[in-house]
Amino acid sequence: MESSSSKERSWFQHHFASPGQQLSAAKLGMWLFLAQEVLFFSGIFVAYGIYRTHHPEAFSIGSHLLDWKLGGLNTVVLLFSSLTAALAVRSSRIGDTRATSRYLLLTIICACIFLVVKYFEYSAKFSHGLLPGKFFDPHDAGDLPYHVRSFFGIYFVATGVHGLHVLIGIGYFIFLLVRNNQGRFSPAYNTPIDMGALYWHLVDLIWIYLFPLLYLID
Amino acid sequence: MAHEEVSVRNYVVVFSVLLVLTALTVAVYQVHLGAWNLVVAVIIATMKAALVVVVFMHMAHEARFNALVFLGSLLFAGIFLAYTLNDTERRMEVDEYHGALVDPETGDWAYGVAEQLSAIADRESGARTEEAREADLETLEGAAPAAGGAEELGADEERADDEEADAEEASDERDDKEE
Amino acid sequence: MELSTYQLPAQLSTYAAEVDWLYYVIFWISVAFFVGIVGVMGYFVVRYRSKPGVRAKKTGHSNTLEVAWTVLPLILLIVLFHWGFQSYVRGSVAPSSSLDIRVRGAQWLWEFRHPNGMEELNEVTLPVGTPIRFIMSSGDVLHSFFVPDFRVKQDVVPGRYSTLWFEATKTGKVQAYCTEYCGAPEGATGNVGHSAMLATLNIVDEETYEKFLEKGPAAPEGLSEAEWGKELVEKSGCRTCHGVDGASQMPAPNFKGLYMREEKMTSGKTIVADENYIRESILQPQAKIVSGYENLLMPPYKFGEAQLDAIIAYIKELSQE
Amino acid sequence: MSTHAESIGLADGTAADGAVHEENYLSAKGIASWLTTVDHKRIGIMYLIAVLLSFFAGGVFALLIRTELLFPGQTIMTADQYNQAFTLHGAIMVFLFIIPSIPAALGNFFLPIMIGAKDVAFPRLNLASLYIWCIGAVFSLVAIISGSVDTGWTFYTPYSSRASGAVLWMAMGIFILGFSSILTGVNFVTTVHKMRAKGLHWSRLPLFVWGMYATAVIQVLATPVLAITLLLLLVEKTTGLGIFDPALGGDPVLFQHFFWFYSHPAVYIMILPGMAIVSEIIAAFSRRKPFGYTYIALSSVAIALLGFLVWGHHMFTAGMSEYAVMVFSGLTMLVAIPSGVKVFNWIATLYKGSITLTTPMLYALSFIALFSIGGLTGIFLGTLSVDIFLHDTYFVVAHFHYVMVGGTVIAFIGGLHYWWSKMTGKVYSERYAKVAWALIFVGFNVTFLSQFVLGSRGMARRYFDYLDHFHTLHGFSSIGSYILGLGFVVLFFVLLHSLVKGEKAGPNPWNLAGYEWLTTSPPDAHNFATEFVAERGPYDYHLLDENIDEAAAKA
Repeated sequence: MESSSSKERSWFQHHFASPGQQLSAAKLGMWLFLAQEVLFFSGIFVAYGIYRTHHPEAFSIGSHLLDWKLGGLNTVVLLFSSLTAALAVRSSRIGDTRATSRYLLLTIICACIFLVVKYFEYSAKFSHGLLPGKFFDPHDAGDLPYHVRSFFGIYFVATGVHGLHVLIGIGYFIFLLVRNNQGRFSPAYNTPIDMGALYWHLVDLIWIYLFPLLYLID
Repeated sequence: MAHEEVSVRNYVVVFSVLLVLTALTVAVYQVHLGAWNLVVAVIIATMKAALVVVVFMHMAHEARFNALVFLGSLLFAGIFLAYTLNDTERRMEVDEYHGALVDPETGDWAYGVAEQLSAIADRESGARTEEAREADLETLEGAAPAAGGAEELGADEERADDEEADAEEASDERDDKEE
Repeated sequence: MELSTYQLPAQLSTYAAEVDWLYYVIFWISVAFFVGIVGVMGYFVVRYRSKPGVRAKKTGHSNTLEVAWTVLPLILLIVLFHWGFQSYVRGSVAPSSSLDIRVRGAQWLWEFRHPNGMEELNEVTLPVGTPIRFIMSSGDVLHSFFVPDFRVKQDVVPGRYSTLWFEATKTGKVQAYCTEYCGAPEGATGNVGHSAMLATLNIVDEETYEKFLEKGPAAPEGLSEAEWGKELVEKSGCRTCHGVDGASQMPAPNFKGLYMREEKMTSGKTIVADENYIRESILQPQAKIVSGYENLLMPPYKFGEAQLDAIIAYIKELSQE
Repeated sequence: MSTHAESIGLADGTAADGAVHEENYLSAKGIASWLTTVDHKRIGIMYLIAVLLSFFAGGVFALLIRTELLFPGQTIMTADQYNQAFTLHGAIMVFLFIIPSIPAALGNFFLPIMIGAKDVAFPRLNLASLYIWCIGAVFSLVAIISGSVDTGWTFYTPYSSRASGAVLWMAMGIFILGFSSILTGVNFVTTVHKMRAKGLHWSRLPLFVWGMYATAVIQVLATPVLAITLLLLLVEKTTGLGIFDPALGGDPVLFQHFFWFYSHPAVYIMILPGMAIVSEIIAAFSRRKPFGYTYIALSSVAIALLGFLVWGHHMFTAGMSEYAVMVFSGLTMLVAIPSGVKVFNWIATLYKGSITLTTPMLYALSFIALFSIGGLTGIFLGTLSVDIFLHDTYFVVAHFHYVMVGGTVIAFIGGLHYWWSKMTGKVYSERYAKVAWALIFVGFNVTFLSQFVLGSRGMARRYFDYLDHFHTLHGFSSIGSYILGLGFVVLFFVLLHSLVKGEKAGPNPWNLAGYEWLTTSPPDAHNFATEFVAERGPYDYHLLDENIDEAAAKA
């Protein structure tokens, strides 16, 4: 890998001793960023945990108001996008840039599907008055216990912040797609795709936990 | 990279295992296990998460420290949850008043929960004035088109189909205090 | 301000001595550690000042020393934790026989309610020598009830009850503070808000307390009896049903012109609304009801004698205008 | 590249006379070279200036508070203005000054040099962290100007969730400042792991690097919880979510759990860098390897990890369950042990050393004394029954000022003096710097020793006015704060004077053994003229002294 001329090695940061050191530094930096994201979402899971143990019946009623079929669909969509992200990394490592672009595009499409499904879910909720905070007014849902509003508060914060992370992921993957089509990535240098895939897998991880905890409270 | 490339087939196999586990989660949801539902759901989710981390995120070929960092963050998130629960769940155990929301003897609520009480009172009496709800509907309709079919919703079935607001009872004005 | 030692306020509750004892145990241990650390440091700095030609000795290391100054302080701290926790339990669990006083903290005032329903504002009269438990809740934001002389403190949380107990050992006035920040009114001058949210505990002996429960609190100084009556009427919510201007259509009898007016009772008899009738209608509203107001459910009010006289004086004054 | 021969290997201690126009990191001129730099040294300098400005702003609010409390009753401002003053003093000092101060300013500058690297792992991320800090500072400035942020730096709900809109701006500002801290943390952990020069295995790392590493671990793992707490507060203020506001079914004690889960590790983000600098200075001016090097290094990491278990001791009276109170008090006692180990090891380092009382050494010794008071009073507050009495009184104010000002700020100034010649290439005047130290030491102790007694006599915290029997002690405290303020002013003049008129400093003015003293001062744009290889430990003074003897013998 060292033989490539300096133009191709424009990606190499000179304060590193070797490209290997640069990649392992990037990996460690990314894992630290993922650890920070885990703790960021831990705040939401703790709020969920506290309020679910305090008001189990309100949470189960609230969860029944959610449509778990859409949630399940979203889970499958995200798992598939995780697969395509991993395949994108694999193909860019073996140098098949066309396959990489295909997989990157697939990941972006799946992420958009996820957001569209989310949009329908939200609009269904809005029309039934199940909104966060003081707008919570389930006019045609009869006598809901008071703390169902806490459930929907946490539901909207959790899925909202997660949706924001999906949005950020889409932006980054579009950036990767453009760079890949410009031929910037090669088996010697595909760190950005690797990092993007790591981030995307974490977003999928968060949803893997959010889906059963929010949608499937019996 | 040092190790040989993982074949596409491996990834697809892992993906299908993840789908099976998702289906399993939904299946377990149908079965009523009481408190165990949460435990089982979390276990299955953790198995899926472990699969994604180890295979998709190449944790197996990573430097050991990266795994330590990730598990460390889970540990600290767990500590945060455990100690906070240790507090919120174990109030009123030494002195039944200390931390109680409702007075154990007289049953009246602690002070400072006016909005909550008025909301509960509204809900019990089902009384909400017509215009307040209309106003809310406009703001919502403007915000998002009402979903087409009548979503099956909430407690009683037959109530869901008369979507229009004619049958709602009137209720006293809810004072949505603007912060 | 009365101090028990240079550092600590007077010990006026059974629990205070215990806290002070542990405070001074930790204090003297800390002084010992501090003097030791700074002393040895000072000595080394002087003894080993750099002299020309004298080289610093190569640093050795000794695991025994390291283990020593890890384990010994640990043992010391665990003992302190144990004492602290034991005494904390004694200080936080009220004896079952304690007198329950309801306390409501609100932005910048304390309201106390005795078991017989009588209420006091920013001041509470309590018997000496009996354990007293405050059952507290806040009407708006976080407050905290702190009595330095009793060494007790407990946050007053809105939406939740919290408790605090003490047993006063001496009679006299004891100062209480709010120690959880609760803001201040915009632009108001002078001492307002969190730093003005003070309360005074009048610790009195047993009989004065019994007598007090009947008589009720005295008029706050600077207010005439009628003015105090007006304040009590407004504060206790009478105005929600009773008008005072003689005109408005309020559901309950109007106070203006009420005094010495002839009223026809549901029982058919007509009586004169004199002082006894008004006092009785406040304490047991259902005893005599003027015809036409049968369906009005007035809750019984608990006022001390002095407070009843003040309300009657206010109604008299309204009737004379 | 400079051809500074002696800067490699062992400096022989004489000032580098030869090089007149040698190239260094300050040579590139022009604003653009500063604003778009990725050189960790320049970013460190820019952070230093930004951090000192916020320290000045926070200090002004502190003097306003103390002037208000000089006399009972209203002195210079109304009650809600006073509340804004102490809130802004707290928020600026904590979020804008003390958390980024040592890690981002001195840490950015010296961490790469002390591990022999050319730069931090992610230089662009480092610059991004500085810009994010600036954006956060602008948001906080908007909050300060636009109106009444009077919730205290802790933003306790339900007061903060019902307070005015300005709290929104301040919460967003601190939310953004949190990310700047996270990026610095990620950068430092990766740098220490991946960028160490050859021969620099973990047991040869300077203790400053250990301290920065432990701080960075906390910054990465704790700051996101502050971000989610402020995000939930913002969402609750705008949509009435009802997680923290009891009127809507929330639990205000839950907010305190969220807030202190970050804020207690944050106080270790503040003190660990201070300890890191003191380890360096004590070892340098006793000309010895620190006693129990591994114990000091591991106690930094122990503090970082244990720091996550003890946040409940801020909430003993908040209405927590008795079980949680017991657990937190027990664990708090554990976290006091590593701090003690460090102090004892520093003193053992002085034993049989050859001690020179330069200004940085004075600051390091006063750190040991003042931090010991801060630490020991922490034991008062960790013991349950005494904490119930002392919580939220001036005793707590004095405790954390002894740890934060007596600890971190004194160590920060000590570090500033210690590395001043290396950073700026100029020498400050020792005599006036010692005058400034004396003023600061006296002023600080007068201000806060009196507050210990105020607190133990029952004076509550955040009081705009006080009863008359507290007047004399408040008077002492206010006068002390003026002396402290004067001390800081004198200090900054001494340093500014040295910039303008100070004479040129050699690479190793005190003839020390640390790796940063091997390069020129100010250092080369890439830290070392050639590839740095660590042949000896950072504290091998005996090797250094032997070389000096040989050089003297040869000459």
